[in-house]
Amino acid sequence: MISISSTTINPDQLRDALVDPRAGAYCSFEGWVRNRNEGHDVLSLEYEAYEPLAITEGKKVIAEALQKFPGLHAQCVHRVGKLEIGECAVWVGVTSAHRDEAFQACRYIIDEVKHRLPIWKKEYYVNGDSGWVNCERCQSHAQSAD
Amino acid sequence: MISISSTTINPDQLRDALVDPRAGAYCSFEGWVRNRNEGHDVLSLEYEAYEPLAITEGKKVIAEALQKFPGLHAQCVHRVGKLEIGECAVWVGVTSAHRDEAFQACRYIIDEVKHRLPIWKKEYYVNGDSGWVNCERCQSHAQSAD
Amino acid sequence: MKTLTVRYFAVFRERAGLAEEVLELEASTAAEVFAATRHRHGSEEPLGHCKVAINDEMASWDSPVADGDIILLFPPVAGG
Amino acid sequence: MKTLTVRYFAVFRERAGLAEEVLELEASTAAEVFAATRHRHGSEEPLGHCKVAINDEMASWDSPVADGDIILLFPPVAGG
Repeated sequence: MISISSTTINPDQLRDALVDPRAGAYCSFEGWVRNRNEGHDVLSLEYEAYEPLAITEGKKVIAEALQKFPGLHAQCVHRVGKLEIGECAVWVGVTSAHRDEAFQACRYIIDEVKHRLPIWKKEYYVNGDSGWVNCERCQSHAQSAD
Repeated sequence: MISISSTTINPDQLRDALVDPRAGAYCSFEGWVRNRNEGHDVLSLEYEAYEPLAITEGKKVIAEALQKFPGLHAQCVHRVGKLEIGECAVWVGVTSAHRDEAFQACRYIIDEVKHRLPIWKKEYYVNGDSGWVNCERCQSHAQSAD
Repeated sequence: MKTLTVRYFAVFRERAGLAEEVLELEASTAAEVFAATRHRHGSEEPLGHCKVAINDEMASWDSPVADGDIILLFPPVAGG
Repeated sequence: MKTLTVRYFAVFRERAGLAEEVLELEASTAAEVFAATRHRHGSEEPLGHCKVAINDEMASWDSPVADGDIILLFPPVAGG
Protein backbone atom coordinates (compact mmCIF):
# COMPACT_ATOMS: atom_id res chain seq x y z
CA MET A 1 0.00 0.00 0.00
CA ILE A 2 2.70 2.50 0.99
CA SER A 3 6.44 2.28 1.04
CA ILE A 4 9.50 4.44 1.54
CA SER A 5 12.26 3.89 -0.98
CA SER A 6 15.87 4.95 -1.02
CA THR A 7 16.26 3.95 -4.68
CA THR A 8 14.75 5.19 -7.94
CA ILE A 9 10.98 4.83 -8.20
CA ASN A 10 9.86 2.71 -11.15
CA PRO A 11 6.34 3.92 -12.13
CA ASP A 12 5.95 1.32 -14.85
CA GLN A 13 6.41 -1.60 -12.49
CA LEU A 14 4.20 0.01 -9.84
CA ARG A 15 1.43 0.55 -12.37
CA ASP A 16 1.51 -3.07 -13.46
CA ALA A 17 0.94 -4.18 -9.87
CA LEU A 18 -2.45 -2.40 -9.86
CA VAL A 19 -3.83 -4.17 -12.92
CA ASP A 20 -7.27 -5.69 -12.31
CA PRO A 21 -9.85 -6.91 -14.83
CA ARG A 22 -12.53 -4.91 -12.99
CA ALA A 23 -10.56 -1.66 -13.38
CA GLY A 24 -11.74 0.79 -16.02
CA ALA A 25 -9.68 3.71 -14.76
CA TYR A 26 -6.13 4.25 -13.61
CA CYS A 27 -4.94 7.60 -12.31
CA SER A 28 -1.38 8.26 -11.25
CA PHE A 29 0.45 11.22 -9.82
CA GLU A 30 4.17 11.81 -9.58
CA GLY A 31 5.97 14.58 -7.79
CA TRP A 32 9.17 15.46 -9.63
CA VAL A 33 12.11 17.48 -8.37
CA ARG A 34 11.95 20.76 -10.25
CA ASN A 35 14.64 23.30 -10.84
CA ARG A 36 12.94 26.19 -9.05
CA ASN A 37 11.02 26.57 -5.82
CA GLU A 38 9.70 29.83 -4.42
CA GLY A 39 12.15 31.90 -6.41
CA HIS A 40 15.23 29.81 -5.72
CA ASP A 41 17.23 27.87 -8.31
CA VAL A 42 17.31 24.36 -6.95
CA LEU A 43 20.26 22.06 -7.58
CA SER A 44 19.08 18.94 -5.75
CA LEU A 45 17.19 17.95 -2.68
CA GLU A 46 17.12 15.50 0.11
CA TYR A 47 14.16 13.80 1.75
CA GLU A 48 14.18 12.47 5.25
CA ALA A 49 11.37 10.31 6.59
CA TYR A 50 10.60 8.78 9.91
CA GLU A 51 9.66 5.51 8.34
CA PRO A 52 7.64 3.72 11.08
CA LEU A 53 5.15 6.57 11.37
CA ALA A 54 5.24 7.46 7.68
CA ILE A 55 4.08 3.92 6.94
CA THR A 56 1.40 3.91 9.67
CA GLU A 57 0.04 7.29 8.60
CA GLY A 58 0.32 6.44 4.89
CA LYS A 59 -1.75 3.30 5.36
CA LYS A 60 -4.44 5.36 7.08
CA VAL A 61 -4.45 7.87 4.22
CA ILE A 62 -4.86 5.14 1.61
CA ALA A 63 -7.62 3.40 3.55
CA GLU A 64 -9.45 6.73 3.90
CA ALA A 65 -9.09 7.44 0.18
CA LEU A 66 -10.52 4.07 -0.84
CA GLN A 67 -13.39 4.50 1.58
CA LYS A 68 -14.29 8.05 0.53
CA PHE A 69 -13.91 7.36 -3.20
CA PRO A 70 -14.52 3.65 -3.62
CA GLY A 71 -11.72 2.29 -5.74
CA LEU A 72 -10.04 -1.03 -6.26
CA HIS A 73 -6.37 -0.54 -5.45
CA ALA A 74 -4.15 2.33 -4.36
CA GLN A 75 -0.47 2.55 -3.73
CA CYS A 76 2.06 5.19 -2.80
CA VAL A 77 5.84 5.23 -2.77
CA HIS A 78 7.90 8.09 -1.34
CA ARG A 79 11.59 8.52 -1.95
CA VAL A 80 14.15 9.38 0.70
CA GLY A 81 17.77 10.44 0.31
CA LYS A 82 19.37 12.74 -2.21
CA LEU A 83 17.47 13.45 -5.44
CA GLU A 84 18.47 15.31 -8.58
CA ILE A 85 16.29 17.56 -10.79
CA GLY A 86 13.73 15.50 -12.71
CA GLU A 87 13.76 12.56 -10.33
CA CYS A 88 10.49 11.18 -9.02
CA ALA A 89 10.06 12.01 -5.33
CA VAL A 90 6.64 10.50 -4.82
CA TRP A 91 4.36 8.26 -6.82
CA VAL A 92 0.66 7.56 -6.28
CA GLY A 93 -1.44 5.16 -8.34
CA VAL A 94 -5.13 4.30 -8.05
CA THR A 95 -7.39 1.97 -10.00
CA SER A 96 -11.17 1.95 -9.90
CA ALA A 97 -14.14 0.95 -12.02
CA HIS A 98 -14.81 4.55 -13.10
CA ARG A 99 -12.59 7.55 -13.55
CA ASP A 100 -14.11 9.91 -11.01
CA GLU A 101 -13.08 7.77 -8.05
CA ALA A 102 -9.59 7.20 -9.45
CA PHE A 103 -8.93 10.93 -9.85
CA GLN A 104 -10.39 11.85 -6.47
CA ALA A 105 -8.68 9.10 -4.51
CA CYS A 106 -5.34 9.87 -6.16
CA ARG A 107 -5.68 13.55 -5.35
CA TYR A 108 -6.72 12.83 -1.79
CA ILE A 109 -3.73 10.58 -1.22
CA ILE A 110 -1.11 13.02 -2.48
CA ASP A 111 -2.68 15.93 -0.58
CA GLU A 112 -2.78 14.04 2.69
CA VAL A 113 0.65 12.48 2.23
CA LYS A 114 2.12 15.95 1.86
CA HIS A 115 0.45 17.22 5.00
CA ARG A 116 0.44 14.29 7.38
CA LEU A 117 3.42 12.02 6.84
CA PRO A 118 6.59 12.70 8.84
CA ILE A 119 8.71 13.48 5.80
CA TRP A 120 10.98 16.49 5.42
CA LYS A 121 12.60 18.09 2.43
CA LYS A 122 15.88 19.96 2.37
CA GLU A 123 16.67 21.94 -0.76
CA TYR A 124 20.18 22.63 -2.00
CA TYR A 125 20.37 25.81 -4.08
CA VAL A 126 22.56 26.77 -7.01
CA ASN A 127 23.99 29.64 -4.93
CA GLY A 128 25.35 27.21 -2.33
CA ASP A 129 22.64 27.76 0.29
CA SER A 130 20.32 25.10 1.55
CA GLY A 131 17.09 25.10 3.52
CA TRP A 132 14.38 22.93 4.98
CA VAL A 133 11.10 23.48 3.13
CA ASN A 134 8.15 24.84 5.17
CA CYS A 135 10.49 25.64 8.04
CA GLU A 136 11.05 29.34 7.59
CA ARG A 137 9.17 30.12 10.75
CA CYS A 138 10.97 27.59 12.89
CA GLN A 139 14.27 28.65 11.34
CA SER A 140 13.74 32.35 11.92
CA HIS A 141 12.49 31.75 15.42
CA ALA A 142 15.46 29.51 15.95
CA GLN A 143 17.76 32.32 14.93
CA SER A 144 16.03 34.92 17.08
CA ALA A 145 16.14 32.50 19.99
CA ASP A 146 19.94 32.30 19.79
CA MET B 1 -0.15 16.35 -28.59
CA ILE B 2 -2.77 13.79 -29.59
CA SER B 3 -2.58 10.63 -31.60
CA ILE B 4 -4.66 7.63 -32.58
CA SER B 5 -2.89 4.32 -32.29
CA SER B 6 -3.75 0.89 -33.63
CA THR B 7 -1.05 -0.74 -31.51
CA THR B 8 -0.50 -1.17 -27.76
CA ILE B 9 -0.09 2.09 -25.83
CA ASN B 10 3.20 2.34 -23.95
CA PRO B 11 2.61 4.64 -20.94
CA ASP B 12 6.20 4.50 -19.82
CA GLN B 13 7.56 5.86 -23.07
CA LEU B 14 4.83 8.50 -23.29
CA ARG B 15 5.58 9.68 -19.76
CA ASP B 16 9.27 10.08 -20.53
CA ALA B 17 8.43 12.39 -23.42
CA LEU B 18 6.84 14.86 -20.97
CA VAL B 19 9.90 15.20 -18.73
CA ASP B 20 10.85 18.83 -18.11
CA PRO B 21 13.16 20.32 -15.43
CA ARG B 22 10.45 22.89 -14.64
CA ALA B 23 7.89 20.18 -13.95
CA GLY B 24 7.06 19.44 -10.32
CA ALA B 25 3.92 17.45 -11.04
CA TYR B 26 2.92 14.73 -13.45
CA CYS B 27 -0.62 13.38 -13.60
CA SER B 28 -1.68 10.60 -15.89
CA PHE B 29 -4.93 8.85 -16.61
CA GLU B 30 -5.53 5.59 -18.40
CA GLY B 31 -8.81 4.06 -19.47
CA TRP B 32 -8.61 0.28 -19.30
CA VAL B 33 -10.95 -2.26 -20.83
CA ARG B 34 -12.84 -3.78 -17.94
CA ASN B 35 -14.73 -7.03 -17.76
CA ARG B 36 -18.15 -5.53 -16.99
CA ASN B 37 -20.11 -2.59 -18.28
CA GLU B 38 -23.65 -1.67 -17.29
CA GLY B 39 -24.41 -5.18 -16.11
CA HIS B 40 -22.91 -7.02 -19.07
CA ASP B 41 -19.91 -9.35 -18.96
CA VAL B 42 -17.55 -7.93 -21.54
CA LEU B 43 -15.22 -10.16 -23.54
CA SER B 44 -13.44 -7.56 -25.64
CA LEU B 45 -14.15 -4.34 -27.44
CA GLU B 46 -13.42 -2.45 -30.55
CA TYR B 47 -12.82 1.25 -31.03
CA GLU B 48 -13.42 3.07 -34.25
CA ALA B 49 -12.26 6.64 -34.78
CA TYR B 50 -12.62 9.13 -37.54
CA GLU B 51 -9.01 10.12 -37.29
CA PRO B 52 -8.86 13.49 -39.12
CA LEU B 53 -11.50 15.05 -36.87
CA ALA B 54 -10.42 13.15 -33.75
CA ILE B 55 -7.00 14.77 -34.14
CA THR B 56 -8.38 18.25 -34.85
CA GLU B 57 -10.77 18.11 -31.92
CA GLY B 58 -8.19 16.49 -29.65
CA LYS B 59 -5.73 19.31 -30.33
CA LYS B 60 -8.39 21.83 -29.37
CA VAL B 61 -9.13 19.97 -26.15
CA ILE B 62 -5.47 19.90 -25.16
CA ALA B 63 -4.97 23.57 -25.98
CA GLU B 64 -8.03 24.45 -23.89
CA ALA B 65 -6.78 22.36 -20.98
CA LEU B 66 -3.37 24.02 -20.94
CA GLN B 67 -5.00 27.43 -21.14
CA LYS B 68 -7.54 26.85 -18.37
CA PHE B 69 -5.06 25.10 -16.06
CA PRO B 70 -1.65 26.41 -17.05
CA GLY B 71 0.62 23.44 -17.43
CA LEU B 72 3.77 22.61 -19.30
CA HIS B 73 2.98 19.66 -21.54
CA ALA B 74 -0.02 17.48 -22.23
CA GLN B 75 -0.49 14.50 -24.44
CA CYS B 76 -3.22 12.03 -25.27
CA VAL B 77 -3.22 8.75 -27.18
CA HIS B 78 -6.39 6.84 -28.05
CA ARG B 79 -6.42 3.27 -29.26
CA VAL B 80 -8.46 1.96 -32.16
CA GLY B 81 -9.14 -1.60 -33.21
CA LYS B 82 -9.86 -4.68 -31.13
CA LEU B 83 -8.87 -4.60 -27.44
CA GLU B 84 -8.89 -7.29 -24.79
CA ILE B 85 -9.75 -6.94 -21.07
CA GLY B 86 -7.04 -5.00 -19.24
CA GLU B 87 -5.68 -3.23 -22.30
CA CYS B 88 -5.19 0.51 -22.24
CA ALA B 89 -7.78 2.24 -24.45
CA VAL B 90 -6.75 5.82 -23.78
CA TRP B 91 -3.83 7.51 -22.10
CA VAL B 92 -3.54 11.14 -20.95
CA GLY B 93 -0.45 12.68 -19.38
CA VAL B 94 0.11 16.23 -18.13
CA THR B 95 3.08 17.94 -16.53
CA SER B 96 3.00 21.28 -14.71
CA ALA B 97 4.90 23.18 -12.06
CA HIS B 98 2.32 22.37 -9.37
CA ARG B 99 -0.05 19.48 -8.87
CA ASP B 100 -3.37 21.28 -8.99
CA GLU B 101 -2.98 22.19 -12.65
CA ALA B 102 -1.75 18.74 -13.59
CA PHE B 103 -4.78 17.03 -12.02
CA GLN B 104 -7.28 19.49 -13.43
CA ALA B 105 -5.86 19.57 -16.95
CA CYS B 106 -5.67 15.78 -17.04
CA ARG B 107 -9.26 15.46 -15.91
CA TYR B 108 -10.43 18.08 -18.37
CA ILE B 109 -8.74 16.31 -21.26
CA ILE B 110 -10.20 12.87 -20.57
CA ASP B 111 -13.69 14.29 -19.95
CA GLU B 112 -13.69 16.28 -23.18
CA VAL B 113 -12.06 13.51 -25.21
CA LYS B 114 -14.86 11.18 -24.18
CA HIS B 115 -17.56 13.65 -25.15
CA ARG B 116 -16.22 15.42 -28.19
CA LEU B 117 -13.96 13.20 -30.25
CA PRO B 118 -15.51 11.14 -33.05
CA ILE B 119 -14.64 7.79 -31.50
CA TRP B 120 -17.02 4.89 -31.04
CA LYS B 121 -16.88 1.78 -28.91
CA LYS B 122 -18.42 -1.58 -29.69
CA GLU B 123 -18.56 -4.11 -26.89
CA TYR B 124 -18.51 -7.86 -27.43
CA TYR B 125 -20.21 -9.73 -24.60
CA VAL B 126 -19.58 -13.11 -23.07
CA ASN B 127 -23.08 -14.23 -24.12
CA GLY B 128 -22.26 -13.65 -27.78
CA ASP B 129 -24.08 -10.32 -28.18
CA SER B 130 -22.42 -7.09 -29.10
CA GLY B 131 -23.43 -3.46 -28.95
CA TRP B 132 -22.33 0.07 -29.63
CA VAL B 133 -21.91 1.98 -26.37
CA ASN B 134 -24.14 5.04 -25.83
CA CYS B 135 -26.24 4.03 -28.80
CA GLU B 136 -29.21 2.42 -27.14
CA ARG B 137 -31.49 5.19 -28.24
CA CYS B 138 -30.39 5.17 -31.84
CA GLN B 139 -30.48 1.37 -31.83
CA SER B 140 -33.97 1.12 -30.37
CA HIS B 141 -35.26 3.83 -32.69
CA ALA B 142 -33.52 2.04 -35.49
CA GLN B 143 -35.38 -1.14 -34.63
CA SER B 144 -38.73 0.58 -34.28
CA ALA B 145 -38.11 2.32 -37.59
CA ASP B 146 -37.70 -1.01 -39.37
CA MET C 1 -31.01 19.43 -56.13
CA LYS C 2 -27.58 19.13 -54.59
CA THR C 3 -25.03 16.40 -55.04
CA LEU C 4 -23.89 15.41 -51.54
CA THR C 5 -21.54 12.73 -50.33
CA VAL C 6 -22.87 11.22 -47.10
CA ARG C 7 -20.60 9.14 -44.87
CA TYR C 8 -21.86 6.85 -42.12
CA PHE C 9 -19.85 5.89 -39.06
CA ALA C 10 -19.94 3.07 -36.52
CA VAL C 11 -23.50 1.88 -35.86
CA PHE C 12 -24.79 4.07 -38.69
CA ARG C 13 -22.44 2.39 -41.13
CA GLU C 14 -23.42 -1.02 -39.86
CA ARG C 15 -27.10 -0.28 -40.23
CA ALA C 16 -26.69 1.36 -43.63
CA GLY C 17 -24.52 -1.51 -44.81
CA LEU C 18 -22.29 1.01 -46.51
CA ALA C 19 -19.73 3.62 -45.45
CA GLU C 20 -20.45 6.28 -48.03
CA GLU C 21 -22.81 7.15 -50.83
CA VAL C 22 -23.36 10.03 -53.19
CA LEU C 23 -26.91 11.34 -53.16
CA GLU C 24 -28.98 13.92 -55.00
CA LEU C 25 -30.96 15.72 -52.29
CA GLU C 26 -33.11 18.82 -51.83
CA ALA C 27 -31.65 19.31 -48.32
CA SER C 28 -30.59 22.80 -47.26
CA THR C 29 -29.29 21.94 -43.74
CA ALA C 30 -27.39 19.10 -42.10
CA ALA C 31 -30.57 18.17 -40.22
CA GLU C 32 -32.38 17.70 -43.52
CA VAL C 33 -29.62 15.41 -44.78
CA PHE C 34 -29.96 13.42 -41.57
CA ALA C 35 -33.73 13.15 -42.06
CA ALA C 36 -33.41 12.23 -45.71
CA THR C 37 -31.04 9.36 -44.89
CA ARG C 38 -33.01 7.98 -41.95
CA HIS C 39 -33.74 4.78 -43.89
CA ARG C 40 -29.97 4.22 -43.84
CA HIS C 41 -28.78 5.23 -40.33
CA GLY C 42 -32.07 4.45 -38.58
CA SER C 43 -31.74 7.18 -35.94
CA GLU C 44 -34.77 9.28 -35.05
CA GLU C 45 -33.14 12.17 -33.29
CA PRO C 46 -30.64 14.40 -35.07
CA LEU C 47 -30.63 17.00 -32.31
CA GLY C 48 -29.91 14.46 -29.60
CA HIS C 49 -26.54 12.94 -29.01
CA CYS C 50 -25.51 12.54 -32.63
CA LYS C 51 -23.04 14.89 -34.29
CA VAL C 52 -22.40 16.07 -37.80
CA ALA C 53 -19.39 17.34 -39.68
CA ILE C 54 -19.30 19.02 -43.06
CA ASN C 55 -16.14 18.75 -45.14
CA ASP C 56 -14.13 17.60 -42.13
CA GLU C 57 -15.27 20.40 -39.84
CA MET C 58 -17.61 19.85 -36.92
CA ALA C 59 -20.93 21.51 -37.74
CA SER C 60 -24.33 21.99 -36.15
CA TRP C 61 -27.58 20.51 -37.36
CA ASP C 62 -28.75 23.83 -38.75
CA SER C 63 -25.54 24.38 -40.73
CA PRO C 64 -26.29 24.90 -44.44
CA VAL C 65 -25.11 22.31 -46.93
CA ALA C 66 -23.86 23.20 -50.39
CA ASP C 67 -23.56 21.28 -53.61
CA GLY C 68 -20.53 19.00 -53.45
CA ASP C 69 -20.31 18.93 -49.64
CA ILE C 70 -19.26 15.83 -47.77
CA ILE C 71 -21.59 15.22 -44.81
CA LEU C 72 -20.28 13.00 -42.00
CA LEU C 73 -22.97 11.49 -39.78
CA PHE C 74 -21.69 10.53 -36.34
CA PRO C 75 -23.67 8.43 -33.88
CA PRO C 76 -23.20 9.18 -30.15
CA VAL C 77 -19.51 9.09 -29.37
CA ALA C 78 -17.97 6.85 -26.72
CA GLY C 79 -14.26 7.41 -26.52
CA GLY C 80 -12.12 6.61 -23.52
CA MET D 1 10.73 13.94 37.57
CA LYS D 2 10.27 11.72 34.53
CA THR D 3 12.89 10.04 32.44
CA LEU D 4 12.01 10.82 28.81
CA THR D 5 13.77 10.03 25.55
CA VAL D 6 13.47 12.96 23.15
CA ARG D 7 14.16 12.51 19.44
CA TYR D 8 14.76 15.39 17.05
CA PHE D 9 14.08 15.21 13.31
CA ALA D 10 15.26 17.10 10.24
CA VAL D 11 15.91 20.79 11.05
CA PHE D 12 15.42 20.11 14.75
CA ARG D 13 18.13 17.44 14.70
CA GLU D 14 20.44 19.74 12.77
CA ARG D 15 19.94 22.57 15.23
CA ALA D 16 20.22 20.32 18.27
CA GLY D 17 23.34 18.69 16.87
CA LEU D 18 22.01 15.35 18.06
CA ALA D 19 19.26 12.94 17.10
CA GLU D 20 18.22 11.77 20.52
CA GLU D 21 18.82 12.37 24.19
CA VAL D 22 17.51 11.07 27.49
CA LEU D 23 16.32 13.81 29.81
CA GLU D 24 14.99 14.12 33.33
CA LEU D 25 12.05 16.51 33.06
CA GLU D 26 9.11 17.77 35.11
CA ALA D 27 6.94 17.90 31.97
CA SER D 28 3.40 16.54 32.09
CA THR D 29 2.41 17.16 28.45
CA ALA D 30 4.07 16.95 25.05
CA ALA D 31 3.90 20.75 24.85
CA GLU D 32 5.94 21.02 28.02
CA VAL D 33 8.58 18.69 26.59
CA PHE D 34 8.70 20.89 23.52
CA ALA D 35 9.12 24.00 25.66
CA ALA D 36 11.76 22.38 27.88
CA THR D 37 13.87 21.43 24.84
CA ARG D 38 13.57 24.77 23.04
CA HIS D 39 17.31 25.39 23.50
CA ARG D 40 17.80 22.29 21.32
CA HIS D 41 15.22 22.52 18.50
CA GLY D 42 14.99 26.32 18.52
CA SER D 43 11.31 26.49 17.53
CA GLU D 44 9.02 28.93 19.31
CA GLU D 45 5.68 27.54 18.38
CA PRO D 46 4.63 24.03 19.43
CA LEU D 47 0.99 24.57 18.43
CA GLY D 48 1.90 25.78 14.97
CA HIS D 49 2.92 23.51 12.16
CA CYS D 50 5.05 21.15 14.17
CA LYS D 51 3.87 17.68 15.18
CA VAL D 52 4.63 15.31 18.00
CA ALA D 53 4.50 11.56 18.44
CA ILE D 54 4.72 9.58 21.66
CA ASN D 55 6.03 6.00 21.51
CA ASP D 56 5.57 5.88 17.73
CA GLU D 57 1.98 7.13 17.79
CA MET D 58 0.97 10.54 16.55
CA ALA D 59 -0.09 12.64 19.54
CA SER D 60 -1.35 16.12 20.26
CA TRP D 61 0.49 18.78 22.19
CA ASP D 62 -1.72 18.35 25.23
CA SER D 63 -1.16 14.57 25.33
CA PRO D 64 0.23 13.48 28.71
CA VAL D 65 3.73 12.07 28.90
CA ALA D 66 4.70 9.27 31.24
CA ASP D 67 7.97 8.11 32.70
CA GLY D 68 9.92 6.16 30.09
CA ASP D 69 8.06 7.64 27.07
CA ILE D 70 9.83 8.37 23.81
CA ILE D 71 8.85 11.81 22.50
CA LEU D 72 9.39 12.47 18.79
CA LEU D 73 9.57 16.13 17.83
CA PHE D 74 8.69 16.76 14.19
CA PRO D 75 9.27 20.08 12.43
CA PRO D 76 6.75 21.10 9.72
CA VAL D 77 6.48 18.25 7.22
CA ALA D 78 7.10 18.66 3.51
CA GLY D 79 6.56 15.41 1.71
CA GLY D 80 5.80 15.04 -1.99
